[in-house]
Amino acid sequence: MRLFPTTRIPRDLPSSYARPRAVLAVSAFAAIFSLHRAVSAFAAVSILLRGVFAFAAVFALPHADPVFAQAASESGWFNTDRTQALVLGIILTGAILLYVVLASAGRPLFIRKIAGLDTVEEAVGRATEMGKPILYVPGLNDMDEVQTIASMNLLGHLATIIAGYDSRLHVPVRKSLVMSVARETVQQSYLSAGRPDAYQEDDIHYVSDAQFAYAAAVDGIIVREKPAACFYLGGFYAESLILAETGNSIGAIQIAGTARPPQLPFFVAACDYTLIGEELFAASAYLSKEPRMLGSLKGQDAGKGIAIVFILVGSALATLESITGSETVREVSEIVLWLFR
Amino acid sequence: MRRRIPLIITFIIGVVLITGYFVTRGPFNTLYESFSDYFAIITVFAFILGGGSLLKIHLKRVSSRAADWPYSVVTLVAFLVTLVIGLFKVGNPGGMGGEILASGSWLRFMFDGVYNPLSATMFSLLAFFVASASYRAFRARTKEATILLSAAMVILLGRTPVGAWLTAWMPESLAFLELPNLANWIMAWPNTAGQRAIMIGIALGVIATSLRIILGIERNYLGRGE
Amino acid sequence: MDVTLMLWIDAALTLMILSFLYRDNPFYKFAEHLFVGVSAAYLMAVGFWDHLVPNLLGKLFPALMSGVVPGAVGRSPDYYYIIPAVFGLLLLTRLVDRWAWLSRWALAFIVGGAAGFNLPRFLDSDFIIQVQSTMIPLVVLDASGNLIWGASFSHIVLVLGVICGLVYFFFSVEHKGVLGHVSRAGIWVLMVTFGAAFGYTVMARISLLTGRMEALGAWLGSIF
Amino acid sequence: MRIPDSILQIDRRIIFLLIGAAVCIPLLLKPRFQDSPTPIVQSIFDTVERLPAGSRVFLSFDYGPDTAPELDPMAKALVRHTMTRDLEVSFFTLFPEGVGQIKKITDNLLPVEFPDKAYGRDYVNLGYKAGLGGAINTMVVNFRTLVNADAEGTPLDDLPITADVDEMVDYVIILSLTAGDPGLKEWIQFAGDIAGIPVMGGGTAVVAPELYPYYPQQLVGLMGGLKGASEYESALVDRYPAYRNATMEATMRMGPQVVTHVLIVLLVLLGNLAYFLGRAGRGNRAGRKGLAGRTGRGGQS
Repeated sequence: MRLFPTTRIPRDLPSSYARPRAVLAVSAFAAIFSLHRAVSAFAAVSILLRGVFAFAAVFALPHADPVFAQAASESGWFNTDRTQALVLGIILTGAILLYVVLASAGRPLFIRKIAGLDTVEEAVGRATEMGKPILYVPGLNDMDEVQTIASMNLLGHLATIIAGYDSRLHVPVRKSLVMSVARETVQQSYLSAGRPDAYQEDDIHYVSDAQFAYAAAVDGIIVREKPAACFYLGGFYAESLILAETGNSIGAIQIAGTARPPQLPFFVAACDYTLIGEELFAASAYLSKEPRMLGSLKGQDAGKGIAIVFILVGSALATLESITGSETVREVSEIVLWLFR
Repeated sequence: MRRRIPLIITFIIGVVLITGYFVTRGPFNTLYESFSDYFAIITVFAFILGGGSLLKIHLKRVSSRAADWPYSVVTLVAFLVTLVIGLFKVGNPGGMGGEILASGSWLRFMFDGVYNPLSATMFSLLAFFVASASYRAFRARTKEATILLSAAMVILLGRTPVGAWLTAWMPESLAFLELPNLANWIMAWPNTAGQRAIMIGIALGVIATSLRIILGIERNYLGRGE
Repeated sequence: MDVTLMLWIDAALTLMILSFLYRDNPFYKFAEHLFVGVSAAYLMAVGFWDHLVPNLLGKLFPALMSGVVPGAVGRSPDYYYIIPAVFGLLLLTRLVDRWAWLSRWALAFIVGGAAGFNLPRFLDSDFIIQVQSTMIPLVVLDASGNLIWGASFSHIVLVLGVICGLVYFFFSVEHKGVLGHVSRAGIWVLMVTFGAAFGYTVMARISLLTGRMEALGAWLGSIF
Repeated sequence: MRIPDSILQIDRRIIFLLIGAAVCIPLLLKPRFQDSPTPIVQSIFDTVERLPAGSRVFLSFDYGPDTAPELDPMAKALVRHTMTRDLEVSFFTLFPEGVGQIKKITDNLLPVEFPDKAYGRDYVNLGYKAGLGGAINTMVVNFRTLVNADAEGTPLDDLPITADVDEMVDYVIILSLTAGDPGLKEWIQFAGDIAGIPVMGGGTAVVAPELYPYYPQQLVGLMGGLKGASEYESALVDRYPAYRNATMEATMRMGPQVVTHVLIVLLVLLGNLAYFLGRAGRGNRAGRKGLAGRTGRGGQS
């Protein structure tokens, strides 16, 4: 999200999939029947099967074993408090899987512009021109957070671009594990870009596990190396503004993104572009334009659609109940809204 | 082989943990509940890689007399001294069995005397940076920026007694427009709406990304290509 | 440790970091490098004694660790903990070029674990419960059935705000026409959120500085 | 250079200097700004008021010295309130540094202000448990596997206050003072939502906005930052005037807050004024920040 819009960048993708939400479900099911046209149907089916197996495992394993099943009926192996979560989980993951399958079957998918990501190439080019490095900060979280994994995936894409430009990529990290993953990712990106020689292992280095020691060191790097572009992508805490303000003071292009809501306002205020929450997870799909990734993004949209529909129905029923005070409405809404307890 | 096995490991552990969330006991549940523990243990192994990287970078700077190399000596000495103090519990009144941060131990001194003031001061730099950032960013350039700025101003004033004083003249019927009330209303309603939309979006992002990881669609973290 | 000495060290380090606000300088560089060295080693040592010793060595070899880990005496080994030990060791294969590829197994374990651990958690707390808390009546009546304008308005703002915000995040549909307007409103909701959260946070940041200034005050007080 | 331009491109070090002065001067002069509680804070106070004497309360100090200036006043106000109401309090922390914060209460505040309250009977320190959110999960599933002794190693069964505590649900309410992860959010996710124990507490002004969405369904009440603390103090003083002099810590610290907040608002107004004057002078062209016009933004600004 960009606070201060500049020139519009033309969309480079067809909008063939921009249909009203209402027909979405119908078209999705219709799409299944057109699967036979798919060239890569086999790959698609294998993904679906894996997905089905994953959830079959969740469902069946405790019951498949007769001993398990008996124990389950006696003392409750399945946590019944989480039935709704299971059902909704199946619906959401089912929707995501469905679109992944459709996408890999060759269905064209539209993705809206995500401000900031179109600038990546420009920022890298500018750094090369100025002969300055690019700073990538993967956040404070360790590999046990999904947003750090998302950040590593983005680092991979970025490294591929940078490898083509011949500028230096500097990645100071707070967690040793993240360093390991980052090195693996960047090395492979340089390799696949045909520039294994440009990979410098020591440019991806561990600093300190302490939040503010890390912030102090990265601040030092910013003022001394004066990177042309700073990327802050991952899970950030209070240091977000310390880094972004220091980066701003040296005039670097700054692109940030985090799924830690408390830090979003500071990035929005101090950076040129900010990926807000879910946009961080979508960025990988956006940059790779890989059909299966775009498909899963569409599945996420279906999830938002489900959320919106339930919010509307739930509020409508609650309103009706509050106005009429009717017992019947309450019972109906309890049945309709069972999924959300 | 080198690539398939990691993907299989990811798939199995992912499915086992999800199962563990819904199953109340047995090996699945044990794994779900112990994951944080396991993770913390593996992290300690990773320290060897991290510490190695730290030593290598700074030793290299010292040996090549790179710019600012004397400061690398500071890091090296501080690191090694603290590490020895910490791992061997030097000066710990309870010896090797004593609590790691027992008061009077040398590590405790490192924490209270060095770590703490440095950490707190770095943190406090934010007081200056919120001011410089708001001065620069809160300009009514676009409609969006104006909304951002207005919300921030209402909260800034409403969070202090000055806000109450500024709008105390308002008649009783307009009490909801008094700055502290307006600030609380913004926090409780529009702010909640925005936070919720962001949270729901993030939840979906996490679900989809996790699923892509478990199914092996997203595998950049293992390195791309082969 | 001598209280006066502590006050002096505290004040000196505080001033060194604050000097960064003027510009980068040797004092800041010294403090920064000292901080990195001390904190990295400190957290490694704490990690070793807090996690590795009680949670791994204490679980696998309770008898051996009885002197160091309280409560380990007489406990039988918990063999589940071989799992992190194996993956931890696999991670270290990175140090040997020939076996470095094995470290991917450890990364796969961690990444798969992170995905499996977080998926249901976010589904439950951040998806289901947040949607559920937004299902509120748009019309609020008091006990005698009269409309409460203020509360009703607040509820409508919340419900519409969440929906507009969610529409902003739609990725696979072009934001034009009605959807474009709704998504624009969504951006405004997000802007109010960010402005509010920014303004709200200023207080915490000032508190931190107040704390540091009080420490400096204590140091000055000890001199004069 | 025109005046509006020089205001817009003011050296940020001047702003830093102003902020420094705005914090230091009130610290020296110590002005007092009285506050009154808002509903979200009042709700915590009322809940504590309503609990019958002897109710078991779980108070988690999920913060370290970094955020103590904001959260300590809340801790003190809550401890004073719960002790006055004769509730039985178990102290706990999910932060390793939280141990020191609990000690400040049990060593300095309780023996002095509540000499008749006894350790092990009226309050207990359950100490620090690692495992972040997972620790809460474990406590909810099986409390005693994680917590079987107090911080000193005394078995829970040997302490009258905890002898009957077998499960997390034996506590009527969970209070957390939150500085980040883990904190109230995790208490809500793993204990409140799952075991149905009411959760409330306080957070730094940074984490509080993220917690508002949980109120009032999943979170009974919330003290946000120093302001929340000062509101709780004023609620406490209203009800128990004896605390008028003892519990004004947060209220005292509000001085620098008021001045800096007003300063920032004035700076933003000044910036906007200069921006509009400058824009009028240049025929509305300037002001859009974009990659093309960025180069002039470098250096000290």
